[in-house]
Amino acid sequence: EAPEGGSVAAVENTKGPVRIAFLSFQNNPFWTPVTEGAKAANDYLTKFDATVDFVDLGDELSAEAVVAGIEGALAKKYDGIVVVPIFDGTARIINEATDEGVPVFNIVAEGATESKRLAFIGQDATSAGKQIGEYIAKEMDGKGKLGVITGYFGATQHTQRMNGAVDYLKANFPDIQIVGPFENKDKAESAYSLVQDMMTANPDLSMVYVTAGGPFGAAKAVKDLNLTGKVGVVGFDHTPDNMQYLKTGEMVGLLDQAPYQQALDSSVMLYNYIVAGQEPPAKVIPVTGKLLTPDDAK
Amino acid sequence: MRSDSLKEAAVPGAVASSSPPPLVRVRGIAKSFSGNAVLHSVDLDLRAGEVVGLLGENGAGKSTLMHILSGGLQPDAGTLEMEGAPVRFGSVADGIEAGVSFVHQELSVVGALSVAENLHLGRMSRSRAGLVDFGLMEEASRALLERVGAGHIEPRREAATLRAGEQQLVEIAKAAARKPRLLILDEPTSSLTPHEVGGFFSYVREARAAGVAIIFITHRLEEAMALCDRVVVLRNGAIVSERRPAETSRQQLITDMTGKPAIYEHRPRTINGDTIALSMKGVSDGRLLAGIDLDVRKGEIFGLFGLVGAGRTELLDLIHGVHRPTAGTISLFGEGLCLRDPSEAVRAGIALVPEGRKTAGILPQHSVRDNAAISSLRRFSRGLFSDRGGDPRRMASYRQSLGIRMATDTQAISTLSGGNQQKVIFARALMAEPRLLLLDEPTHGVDVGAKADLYDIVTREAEKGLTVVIASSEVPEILALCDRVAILSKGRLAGILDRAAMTEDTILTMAFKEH
Amino acid sequence: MQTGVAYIRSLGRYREASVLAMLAAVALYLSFASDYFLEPRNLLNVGRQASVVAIVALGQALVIIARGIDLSVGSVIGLSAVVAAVLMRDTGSETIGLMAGLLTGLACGLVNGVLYTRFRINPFIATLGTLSIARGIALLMTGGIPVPFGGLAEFVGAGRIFDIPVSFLLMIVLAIVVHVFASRTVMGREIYAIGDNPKAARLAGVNLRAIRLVVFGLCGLLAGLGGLILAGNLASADPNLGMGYELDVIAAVILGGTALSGGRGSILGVVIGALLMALLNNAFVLLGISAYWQVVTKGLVIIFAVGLDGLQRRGDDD
Amino acid sequence: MQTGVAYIRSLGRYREASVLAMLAAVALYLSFASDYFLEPRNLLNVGRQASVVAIVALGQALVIIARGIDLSVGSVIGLSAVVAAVLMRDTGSETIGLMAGLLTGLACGLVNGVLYTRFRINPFIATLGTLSIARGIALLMTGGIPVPFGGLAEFVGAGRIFDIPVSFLLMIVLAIVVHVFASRTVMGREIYAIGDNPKAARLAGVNLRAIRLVVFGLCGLLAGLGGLILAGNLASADPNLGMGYELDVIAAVILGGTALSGGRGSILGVVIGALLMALLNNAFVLLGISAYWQVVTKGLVIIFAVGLDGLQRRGDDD
Ligand SMILES: Nc1ncnc2c1ncn2[C@@H]1O[C@H](COP(=O)(O)OP(=O)(O)OP(=O)(O)O)[C@@H](O)[C@H]1O
Ligand SMILES: Nc1ncnc2c1ncn2[C@@H]1O[C@H](COP(=O)(O)OP(=O)(O)OP(=O)(O)O)[C@@H](O)[C@H]1O
Ligand SMILES: [Mg+2]
Ligand SMILES: [Mg+2]
Repeated sequence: EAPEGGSVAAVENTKGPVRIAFLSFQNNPFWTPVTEGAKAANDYLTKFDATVDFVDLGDELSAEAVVAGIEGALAKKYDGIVVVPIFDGTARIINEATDEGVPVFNIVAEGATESKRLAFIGQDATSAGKQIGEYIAKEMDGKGKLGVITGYFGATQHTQRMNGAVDYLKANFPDIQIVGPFENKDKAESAYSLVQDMMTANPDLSMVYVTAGGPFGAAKAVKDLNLTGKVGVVGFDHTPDNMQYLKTGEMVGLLDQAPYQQALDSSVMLYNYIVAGQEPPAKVIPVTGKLLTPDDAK
Repeated sequence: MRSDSLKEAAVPGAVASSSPPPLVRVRGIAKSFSGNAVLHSVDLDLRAGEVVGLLGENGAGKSTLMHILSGGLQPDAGTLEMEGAPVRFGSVADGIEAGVSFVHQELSVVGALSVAENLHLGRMSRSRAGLVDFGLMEEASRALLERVGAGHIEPRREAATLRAGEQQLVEIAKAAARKPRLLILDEPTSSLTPHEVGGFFSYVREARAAGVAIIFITHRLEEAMALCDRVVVLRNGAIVSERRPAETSRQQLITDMTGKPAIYEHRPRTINGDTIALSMKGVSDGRLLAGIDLDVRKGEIFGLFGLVGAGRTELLDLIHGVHRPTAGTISLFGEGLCLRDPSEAVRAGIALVPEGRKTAGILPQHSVRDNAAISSLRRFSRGLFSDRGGDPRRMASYRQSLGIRMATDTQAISTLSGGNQQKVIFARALMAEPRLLLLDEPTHGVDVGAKADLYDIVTREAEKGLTVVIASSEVPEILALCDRVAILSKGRLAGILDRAAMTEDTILTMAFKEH
Repeated sequence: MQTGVAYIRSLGRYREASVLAMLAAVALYLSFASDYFLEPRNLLNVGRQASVVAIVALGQALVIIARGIDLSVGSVIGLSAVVAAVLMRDTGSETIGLMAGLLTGLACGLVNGVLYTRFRINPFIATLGTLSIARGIALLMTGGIPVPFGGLAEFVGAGRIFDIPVSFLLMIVLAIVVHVFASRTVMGREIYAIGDNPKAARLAGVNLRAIRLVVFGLCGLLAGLGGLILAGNLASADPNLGMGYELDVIAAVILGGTALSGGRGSILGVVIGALLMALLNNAFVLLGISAYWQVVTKGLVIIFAVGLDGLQRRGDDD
Repeated sequence: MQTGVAYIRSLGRYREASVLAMLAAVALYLSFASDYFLEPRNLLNVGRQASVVAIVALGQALVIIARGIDLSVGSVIGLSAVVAAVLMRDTGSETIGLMAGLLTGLACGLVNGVLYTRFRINPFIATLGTLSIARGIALLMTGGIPVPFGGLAEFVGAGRIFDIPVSFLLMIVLAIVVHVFASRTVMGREIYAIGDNPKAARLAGVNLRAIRLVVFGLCGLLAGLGGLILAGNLASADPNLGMGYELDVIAAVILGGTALSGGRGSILGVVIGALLMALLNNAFVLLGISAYWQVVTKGLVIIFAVGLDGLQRRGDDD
């Protein structure tokens, strides 16, 4: 039977001890459920003579850190690797590991380049953007001004989330006017200032979309400008800061990526592959995020 | 000349048992740096109300001894007493506390602060609000500057904008402000004008009258003779003589210092041919210099004299490519020079010994050897590679011929005595084997013995065909060296004198002439 | 007429003049290009946006004038905010929380000072070390999860008095205080002295160690205050707060005409530098400059702001 | 025996000695704490991971020795990679792509040099400006989307010769070349001279402008090469590649004993500094240290590495 919060059950271990490296970052609350999912996988799989070692790649997200982490895991001779590759540029090392007989399971996000990873479980950033775009269009009644704040210009995931929404809106709702995008470098304080300035230049702005870090900064600005109810913020991840403004109404939509489930399921599927050669159900296992609205928060 | 060393004929009163103990008694002070003994067992007594001149060659250990007296360095052996009681200065602050004020050989004003702030650094006055009382400080500064004969310096001026001589006066005033009991002056006059020296002398006399003990270090023997009650000569880290100025002579002091009598007179020489080495026609810099016309012959030693700010440095800078003339032409051996940078000057065969050793001369973190080599790296290179292997050999030969005193040529140049640093800069210029050598106040801080050496070298090189232009503020130096001298006054050429017409009088008269 | 020109010329002597000119030029351009720019409310927003960088830059300026550098300010911002928020949450007392936040900043600064003066570690490396350590402690204290932060801090960070942002008022008051400190107190003058010529200052009896310690301590304290304002503004103390701030802060200081080699610099210039950077971000939004051109423009403005100064000041330095 | 001790003492005179000691200590600890550390494969991984930082740091060291600083290296890494990848894609020629990448690096460096020497803009500000501009251009060229990058660059970035990573070999070769350049050539020695006392060096006939230009140009060129290696390793040229690298690179240089005030520094030290930082990251992965403790540990190691040196070298500076 599958562990709580997961959807896949482990098969019997006939191979002897199995060691899985779980490579992930830790720099903001997004990672907390990922870490917890990995821990839960470890607890669950211990009964099957398998361990899941959580390896921290540090607090600075970069492709190089991922490469160094996988190199380290290979040096330590793990039987399989779960990794958060996030960026373009990790395909080569993933292929190398696979060729050495160490299967790699990607979660959360992966680069655009095709790799020989066992499977990918996660959210497709472009469709997540589109999902938010649909919600925005509904909330805005198909017209008005939308401010866009993105994390880092040029960060693939941020760009895909942004374009997923913006392209959808441009194609289907020509009456929605886009303001921006502006870069907040994942900083809440920068989102705050950007919203202030956007409201100055566009008093008729009705919604703000923050693609990456710090949406709650935008929500706080809306609150401080006494625009609660007039301007709504949409963004990603059900972290406590963000959730708080969902309750008070500045935040009108929050999409999540089911990180806990991703971490847990990927570990178990990888284990099943290692001990029994059981392939995951698909090469790409999509996670449809849950879009929370103020109604859910009540 | 009588043999009247005070060591032999005791100073009247010095040993009289009834007299109080001297203000400072130095006994058996020794100091070495990494095994290299600089001072051996120095004994010295300093009485209140007495000016003691301290003479010695470069590197004799004068500054080192003064650092020990003021707490900046700790002796390896020996004792200090003040008024009969033993003292130990663990730091400069202890020395200041005990009433020792030290004007350092190297200028150390803080350029970013005003003159008034410099004078009060470390002890600024506060108003009742706890803020600096600039009014009070400026007033006090005016009085202090007045005392050292520098009343013309505005206390509010930023110290970085002062000339070297003015900075030196500010430092003297700063020492005076601390109401010292022992005042140490390490080559305070090296960049003062004769007029400023006068003001400084009257301050020293006034301080002496007020009962301050004063040590005065200088390489200008006339100054020592004129100002001091007693002259002490330090040689190779030991005191070799104590004399009263009235009872001795320059020659005697020079012999004490160097162990040999040095000659300070013109070295006769023949100039071969009439080739014009350097020619300037109507040169102006758009700031100060205007319409300079000069011809210097090959092998000639050509002097540039003028009062402070007359434009000598600026003229040499123009020749060296530091700045570009705004009008006129400069040519070297008939070829027009259009230099954009000193590097081009060096390539064209011009070398400069600049004014201001610390700011413009030395590379402080580099070794002596590397300091000397820097101008001639390209000359001795093999392709892109520099001839590091040959550096020690070249250095050794200049060390020998210039008499540079140091432990090894790999020590940092900043650990050398001031005069020896200057000789290294000289070695640098000569090593580049220039056709034209520019010297800007080349013997600042150089002892008489070494001066004579440098004069010999310059003369020798000129004899071999090197053309030399030397800017100097010391008339004796001009007289000792130059075949001709151009006198500058406020950026213009006041006249050119040849050997026959050169006397102290004619030179100074021209320099003071207004136009 | 003559004197007017001469006066403007004489202004050119001050290094901050060229940045001020740039600030004026951008502001002038904006006042034509955007209807909203000159609205008091927008101007006040710009002031608020500049305030944290400016406040932290005040301390940084003192450090740089004294010939040091403090790379840890960004992390100290984060750590101070976290300590304040955690203590406020756990003790329930705002006073204890805020005091603890400020003291944390001060303590970090003093640690930097001690590493420099006692252990003789180059300040660049010492503060690079504390940058990492402070960030790590903030992360450890919170497990990486932001702590809610409200009350007085929120008022300071986001509140307004007669429509004027409190943090902007605070910045002005602090700028005046630090200006007076730097230019009129004994210690202030000694800071310039040790930055310009440490050896001469020491020989004159200035206590180098004590002053360096004070300067780093002050910088830490102001960074701590910056952290409280920033977290107060967001009503949330994130352990990652202030990450990367050091570069903005140092840039504001240097833009304002302070020499990285010590001894020179004005507090007024620092404020102008911070304002210029905030104004640029404001301009991007008001003018709706397209994404990537924002990045390019920022670089160009920075270079021009200082380039003006360099061009007129020929042959000064070496 | 005596001479052995004396020899070790004499080693202490070199500033890089204490970082080397730290490197040895960490390595020794790791060889006990982890079974995998001493495996050749792991050691070579460490070498590869250090290589880009080390290569870029070689150029940065020259800049810092000449009393400059180059903050733009991170962005230049990104821009060079992007230019190379775009040109390779559009022309289909590897050679053109790679050459263009290197030339881009060189050009960025020369721009920095010209801003400094001709426009007299403080290098800190000038390179802060180009940091922004170069990143903006990289974003504009790619529309923010990474460009695939393969072929020879991938071999250089990720390939191995007899199991030894090519980029590590390249680093060793370049370190030797730069070491010889710095210590044995005319220009190398002149770089030290202008860093020590620019005015004196100039009067002694060193062409300040030319050398500064060369030094910045070299630094840009090496950053460009670093960009090619990094993008090659990842087989993808991201416009954000190298973001934030400047701090790592400068830290490696300073850790290796180069003085930020110029005139002093060794190339060997730079390599040791870069290796120490890569070793730390390797240690974190091998030992499975938690992210937050990684951050703390990193700071502590940096401080200790330099603190050892500071403690024994009392009273040197002012
Ligand atoms: N810190 C040091 N390390 C090594 N040697 C030193 C140091 N300080 C001074 N010396 C050496 O001590 C000797 C005496 O130097 P000092 O500066 O006392 O000479 P001086 O008599 O003042 O000469 P000058 O007239 O040139 O100023 C010199 O040979 C110098 O190289
Ligand atoms: N680079 C410069 N910029 C502005 N003024 C200068 C510059 N160089 C020199 N001056 C000024 O030009 C005048 C002439 O200076 P210069 O140094 O040539 O005189 P000098 O005859 O060598 O006298 P001394 O060296 O004894 O001061 C001085 O008033 C000086 O302040
Ligand atoms: Mg001396
Ligand atoms: Mg002169």
